[in-house]
Amino acid sequence: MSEAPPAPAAPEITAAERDELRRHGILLTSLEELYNWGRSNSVWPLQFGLACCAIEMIAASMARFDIARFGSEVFRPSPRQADLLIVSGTVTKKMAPQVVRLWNQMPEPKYCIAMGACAISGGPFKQGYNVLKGIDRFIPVDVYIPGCPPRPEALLHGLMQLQEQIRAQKISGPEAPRHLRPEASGEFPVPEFGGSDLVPPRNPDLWEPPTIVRAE
Amino acid sequence: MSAHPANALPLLERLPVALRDACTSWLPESWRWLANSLLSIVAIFVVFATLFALLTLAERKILGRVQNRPGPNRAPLPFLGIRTYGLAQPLADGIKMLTKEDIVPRGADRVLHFLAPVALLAFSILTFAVIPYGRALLPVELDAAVLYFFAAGAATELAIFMAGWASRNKYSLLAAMRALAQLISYELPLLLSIVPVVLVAGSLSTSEIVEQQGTWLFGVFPQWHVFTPWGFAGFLIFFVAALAESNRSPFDLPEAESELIAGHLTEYSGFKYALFFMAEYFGMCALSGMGVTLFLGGWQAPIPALAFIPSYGWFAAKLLALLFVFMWIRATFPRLRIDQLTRLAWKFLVPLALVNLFTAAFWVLSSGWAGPLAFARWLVAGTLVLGPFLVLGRRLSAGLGPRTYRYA
Amino acid sequence: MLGSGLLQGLAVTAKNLAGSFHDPARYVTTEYPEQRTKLPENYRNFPFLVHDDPADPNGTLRCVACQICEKECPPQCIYIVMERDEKGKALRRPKVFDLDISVCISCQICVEVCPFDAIKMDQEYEIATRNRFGGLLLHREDLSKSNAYYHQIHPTEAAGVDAALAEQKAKQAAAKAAKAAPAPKAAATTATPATAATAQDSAISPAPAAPPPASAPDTPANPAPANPPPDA
Amino acid sequence: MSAAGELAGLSAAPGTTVRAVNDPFHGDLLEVSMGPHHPSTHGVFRMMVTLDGETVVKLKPVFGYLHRNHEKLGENTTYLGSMPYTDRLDYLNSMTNNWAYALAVEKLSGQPVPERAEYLRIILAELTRLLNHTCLAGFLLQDTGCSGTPLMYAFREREHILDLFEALSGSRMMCNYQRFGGCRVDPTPGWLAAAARLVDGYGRFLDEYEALITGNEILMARTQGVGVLQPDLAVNAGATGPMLRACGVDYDLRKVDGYGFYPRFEFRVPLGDHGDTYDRYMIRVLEMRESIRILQQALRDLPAGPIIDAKAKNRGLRPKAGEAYGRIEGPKGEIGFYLISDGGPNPYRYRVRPPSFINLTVLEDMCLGQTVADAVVILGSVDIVLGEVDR
Amino acid sequence: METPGQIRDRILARFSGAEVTVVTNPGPAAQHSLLVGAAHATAIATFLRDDPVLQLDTCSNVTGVDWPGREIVETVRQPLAPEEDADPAAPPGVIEEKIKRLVPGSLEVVYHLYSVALKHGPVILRLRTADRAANVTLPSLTPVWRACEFQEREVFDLYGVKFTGHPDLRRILMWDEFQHHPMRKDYVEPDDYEWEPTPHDAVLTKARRHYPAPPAAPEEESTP
Repeated sequence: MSEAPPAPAAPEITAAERDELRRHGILLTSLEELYNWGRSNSVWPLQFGLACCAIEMIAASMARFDIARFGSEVFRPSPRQADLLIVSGTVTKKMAPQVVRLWNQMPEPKYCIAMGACAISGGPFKQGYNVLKGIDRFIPVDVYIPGCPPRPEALLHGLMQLQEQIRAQKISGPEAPRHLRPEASGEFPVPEFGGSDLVPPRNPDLWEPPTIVRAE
Repeated sequence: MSAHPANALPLLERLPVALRDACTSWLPESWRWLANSLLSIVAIFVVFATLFALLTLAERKILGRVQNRPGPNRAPLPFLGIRTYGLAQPLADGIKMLTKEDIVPRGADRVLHFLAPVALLAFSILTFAVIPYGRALLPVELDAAVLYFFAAGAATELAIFMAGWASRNKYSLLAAMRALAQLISYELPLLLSIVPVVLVAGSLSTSEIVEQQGTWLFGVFPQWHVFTPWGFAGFLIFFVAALAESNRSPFDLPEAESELIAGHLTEYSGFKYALFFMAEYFGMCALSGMGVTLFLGGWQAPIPALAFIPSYGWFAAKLLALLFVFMWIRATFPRLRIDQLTRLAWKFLVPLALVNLFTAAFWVLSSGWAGPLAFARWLVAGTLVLGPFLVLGRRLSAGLGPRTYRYA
Repeated sequence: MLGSGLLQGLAVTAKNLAGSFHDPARYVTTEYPEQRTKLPENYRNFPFLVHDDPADPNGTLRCVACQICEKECPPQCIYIVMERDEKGKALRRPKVFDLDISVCISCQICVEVCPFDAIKMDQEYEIATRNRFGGLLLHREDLSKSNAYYHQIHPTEAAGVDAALAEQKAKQAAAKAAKAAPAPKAAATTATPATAATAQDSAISPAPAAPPPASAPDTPANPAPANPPPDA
Repeated sequence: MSAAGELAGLSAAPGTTVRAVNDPFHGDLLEVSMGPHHPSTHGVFRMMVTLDGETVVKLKPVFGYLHRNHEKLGENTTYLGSMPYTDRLDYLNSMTNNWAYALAVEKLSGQPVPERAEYLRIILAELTRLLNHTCLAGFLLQDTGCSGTPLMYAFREREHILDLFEALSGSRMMCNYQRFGGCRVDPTPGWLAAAARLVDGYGRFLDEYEALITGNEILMARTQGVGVLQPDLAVNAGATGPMLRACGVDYDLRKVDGYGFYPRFEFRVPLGDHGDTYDRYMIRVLEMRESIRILQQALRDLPAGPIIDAKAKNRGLRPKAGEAYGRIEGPKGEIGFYLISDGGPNPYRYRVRPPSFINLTVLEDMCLGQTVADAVVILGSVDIVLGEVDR
Repeated sequence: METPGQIRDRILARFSGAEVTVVTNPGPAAQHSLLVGAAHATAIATFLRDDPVLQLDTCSNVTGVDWPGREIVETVRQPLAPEEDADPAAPPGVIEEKIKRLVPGSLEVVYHLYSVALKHGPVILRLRTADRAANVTLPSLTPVWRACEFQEREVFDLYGVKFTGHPDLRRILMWDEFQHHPMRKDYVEPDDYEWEPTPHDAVLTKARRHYPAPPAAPEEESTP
């Protein structure tokens, strides 16, 4: 498949061929748009609540906020039918392997929203011995929604950001999303319980501690 | 298609058949029947697939409205970006489902895992063959159409069992067992509830049954079967059993979300899951269609004055009304437990259906009664229906009831 | 009779189905983002720093980098470094004021304990981001917002704060004039007539809001009596 | 039904012997792990269920999937700093958690509370009770298989209460409202009027809700006689709150301890006679109606005055060495805080007595002999919130 | 309800040789408690439950408390040995002595008992282990009050108190492979603060360990 916008014509390409390429490109672009349109308007979350934020997630699906308007009220209880993992609450170390397992069980294309302080960084509980300091140590997160808990509107806002992100995706080329690149796996190693921490405590391929940049 | 004298019908009524004939008229006579059949199949599939798409949307919208919210309404039309009250939602869901990764769990029976949704869909489509959609619209004229319908319909539960078994998941397995229990329990009342219709109509042919309901008392009241005591009872039993057969709330035990995750669907993703979903709606449509045919006068208009509206219009209206009730019930009721489900079938619906058989027999016997005797006929038949209902209902709900509470 | 309860339930759902088309009490959806619920004045979501002069947002921060909020913050999400001049003399303003909103729980304790009315609660909630580290660590520049903004989101509370500050300033001036004992320490305890009175009405009561009580002292960290501090 | 009763003996549950999982004579038992990801475990609770067909023969709860070290953090935080953390214990009911914690600290430090604050605490606690029981009714019905409708109606009303909380405290769920010696924000007349309107309209909502579901035959079939809990076992196992009262045991801390100003209010304590799931549901509905009465009285009689004691110290509180156990009747049962002070700024020991955790002690006793579908509903009727169970 | 002292006296009258002391609570709450020796704990608990006057039929709350060993300076008053010819009526002489003493640590379990039937309480029982390392065994009160079942498991999990007679003593909150008892005061939590955007001293120190040579911090632009 070619790139969506036709590459600058090399001299040996004739006009007819270029037309052909462009048509191809238009077709591809339309396909891409349709594909992205379909995915972005039918994001089914996994029915998976962890803690306080789960209540606001439920509230977002309730009448006042009605996540159904975005086509996302189909909270599927089985990860096999879900597109979106909303990590809604504190991920404890005891729970982390299950969350990664759930993520692995979801079919591609799949997305992850870290909802609330706990899911992003451990939040107020980050100093706890059993609290994972951010789910992005084990699975890739698409959108972070800060708040403790974020308002239901904030979740909707995050969902809209995710939709925008999906709409901007290319179905070919180097910046294609993970699920369209054959070399990228949607399966992530599940940590194991160790004597005093998870083993490993993070997925080194996915998360590197950033450098501390701090003026004293 | 049925052997109606096509030319006697008004144009609107003939239109679908005429269109089909126009499409195939250039073919040699010997090929034409095949082409006609294929066209009918395609037409039915297209119509019901569209209906399925709209029904999923309608269900989400109705659930939404019942729950004081709008339901899906934002998905814009592709390329245009115009919002159309969520009409594009099923399309988006379809595209997503089609492009979703298909996962077969390690250790699952790959063949069965694949076959289950296909078989389910195939069986549910088969049932569409014998439903008269209009005066001139009956895909296959069968003498034993009713028997055929229920034979094909019963096979769907087998597919659910296949799915549950092949998934190698404990929840799916539990769902499979539930599905079988449900199948065995509800096939009986379902069949028994339609025997009175067959008894009264004296035919197993669906078109014949509909034809017979095409009279009006005093030219106003339609003589549909549901407007007789036995027909009313039969319809209710049929409807309850149909809810159970199509695994709809409050009988959605195999899929019971709050207990078994997604039951037999737990391990299905992507397009296979969509097929299951489709088959569920097809089953619901088929059973509603049969209910309309047997009890609600099929494609007959409710009053003769409205007969100018084409018969398939009436059929569609009645079908949609029944489907609405399916959704309305889903929006309201909690789910039964498996033992209560079977008890409801064996201790309540089956005896009622049997008694209803006698009521129908009495109705046939007393068909000549007129004048005050006609009143007596209604009274007797009504008692025959209501009495057992009250007695059995009381026994069924023994020990249950509202309670009073004391205060400290 | 068996089934009466079922029919009753169906009637209720039917009533709601029909009601959703004409009865506002049975159609409660706020169609975010086109429509928004009006946030009550008291609503709080993440702190910000108040500055007095929009022309110089970082120079006129009220914050004096006393680090009380940093110490009291339950989840420890504030990090302050005081600015010092070449000689190491404290300049009483923050060189670094970092607030990690990926940790912050909007508990408002920093606001309660701040003696200088320098940190207040924001109402912004649309801050979902793809940038975990860059987007969620707010620096002094991001946090600094004008007093006018503060007035806009918490009008009643802000008016009270302004009055208290003006009073304090007047008192300081008077004290200076009289060359009395140094006032700032005492002034620090002047109550914030904090969370506003009418604040709660706006969102919930369609009825005309009651006039705000003269003052509503309720900062527990500093439970000032209803009347102004004695040294005022 | 009777099976659970027979098995409910004191010695029965922990070590109940069951058939081997692989049994050549009777067929195999099915071991199902429900949770921590399961739609009906109310979060990340997990039940190891052994099934004989659909019947539960063994059920072992597994905890800790939301163990976020609340108590350890409480020992490393100041007394005031723990207040927002209590919001996140039972995250549906932050107001009552706040109150229980404030009460414990006030006991520890001998801090009096002004009258208006006590009234406000009662108003907010009863609003919280309405909120919690409404949500529970919704979740319980969701567990019985309703397609969201009762839950939606419940949350519709919950939103109205949350609006009040938000207008008063600034946050929908994490109110952080109570302080040692009083409350944080004084409600305005407008807020009080809005609360009164809500309270007056709440009875109508309850009527409609009950019409929707209480008389529903399916619900009765699903809940009556299901998950019976014997009163003596309930008392011995420390069950509290509506769960205990559904067994017919008259024990409501609002009456027993008479904390706050509850003795000034006229209300009744509904009691169940069967101790089954239906009773647990109905007791909550009836309690809501009593809460409405309390609220009406409290809103009518709310005295003027300060909302926090003039001498109250919150920041930098260092109570004298000692210990105190303070408890209140939370919506889920007895929520208590046990604090040991060594005179420092942080509690030496900070312990939460979580009602829903202890109420789960009898879960297995209630579920044995029932079907797997019942186990889900019984769990729903216990009314757990994992933030509190695992802390 | 009886005072803790009265209860102690009745217990001592009933069980000879039992160790029961009243632990006074100096705080304003004045909830005094009974420190019970492990040997008779189960019998005493059963007595408290079944005694018609007390009827402490429910155990509301079970708490573990860690008292690490610490050095205290205490004043010991010792009566002088009375001299032979002293006036017997005179108060005996006392010598005061300040001694440094290492108080061995112990793990304590606190039970809050209430009576649902008689609506009174709390009676607070305390049980102490001999030390914090080897002798951490206490009798379980779960056979007396089922309410203790999960709470004692929790104390076992977080404090490491081993309850004999508990029907199902496993870890409850942490995973089974976990090796520590995290609520103990000397527990060192795993070092997993690799990077914190707003580090505090302790956290920052930890984080530094991951960066032996932290990158030179760029100077923040100073405010004009």
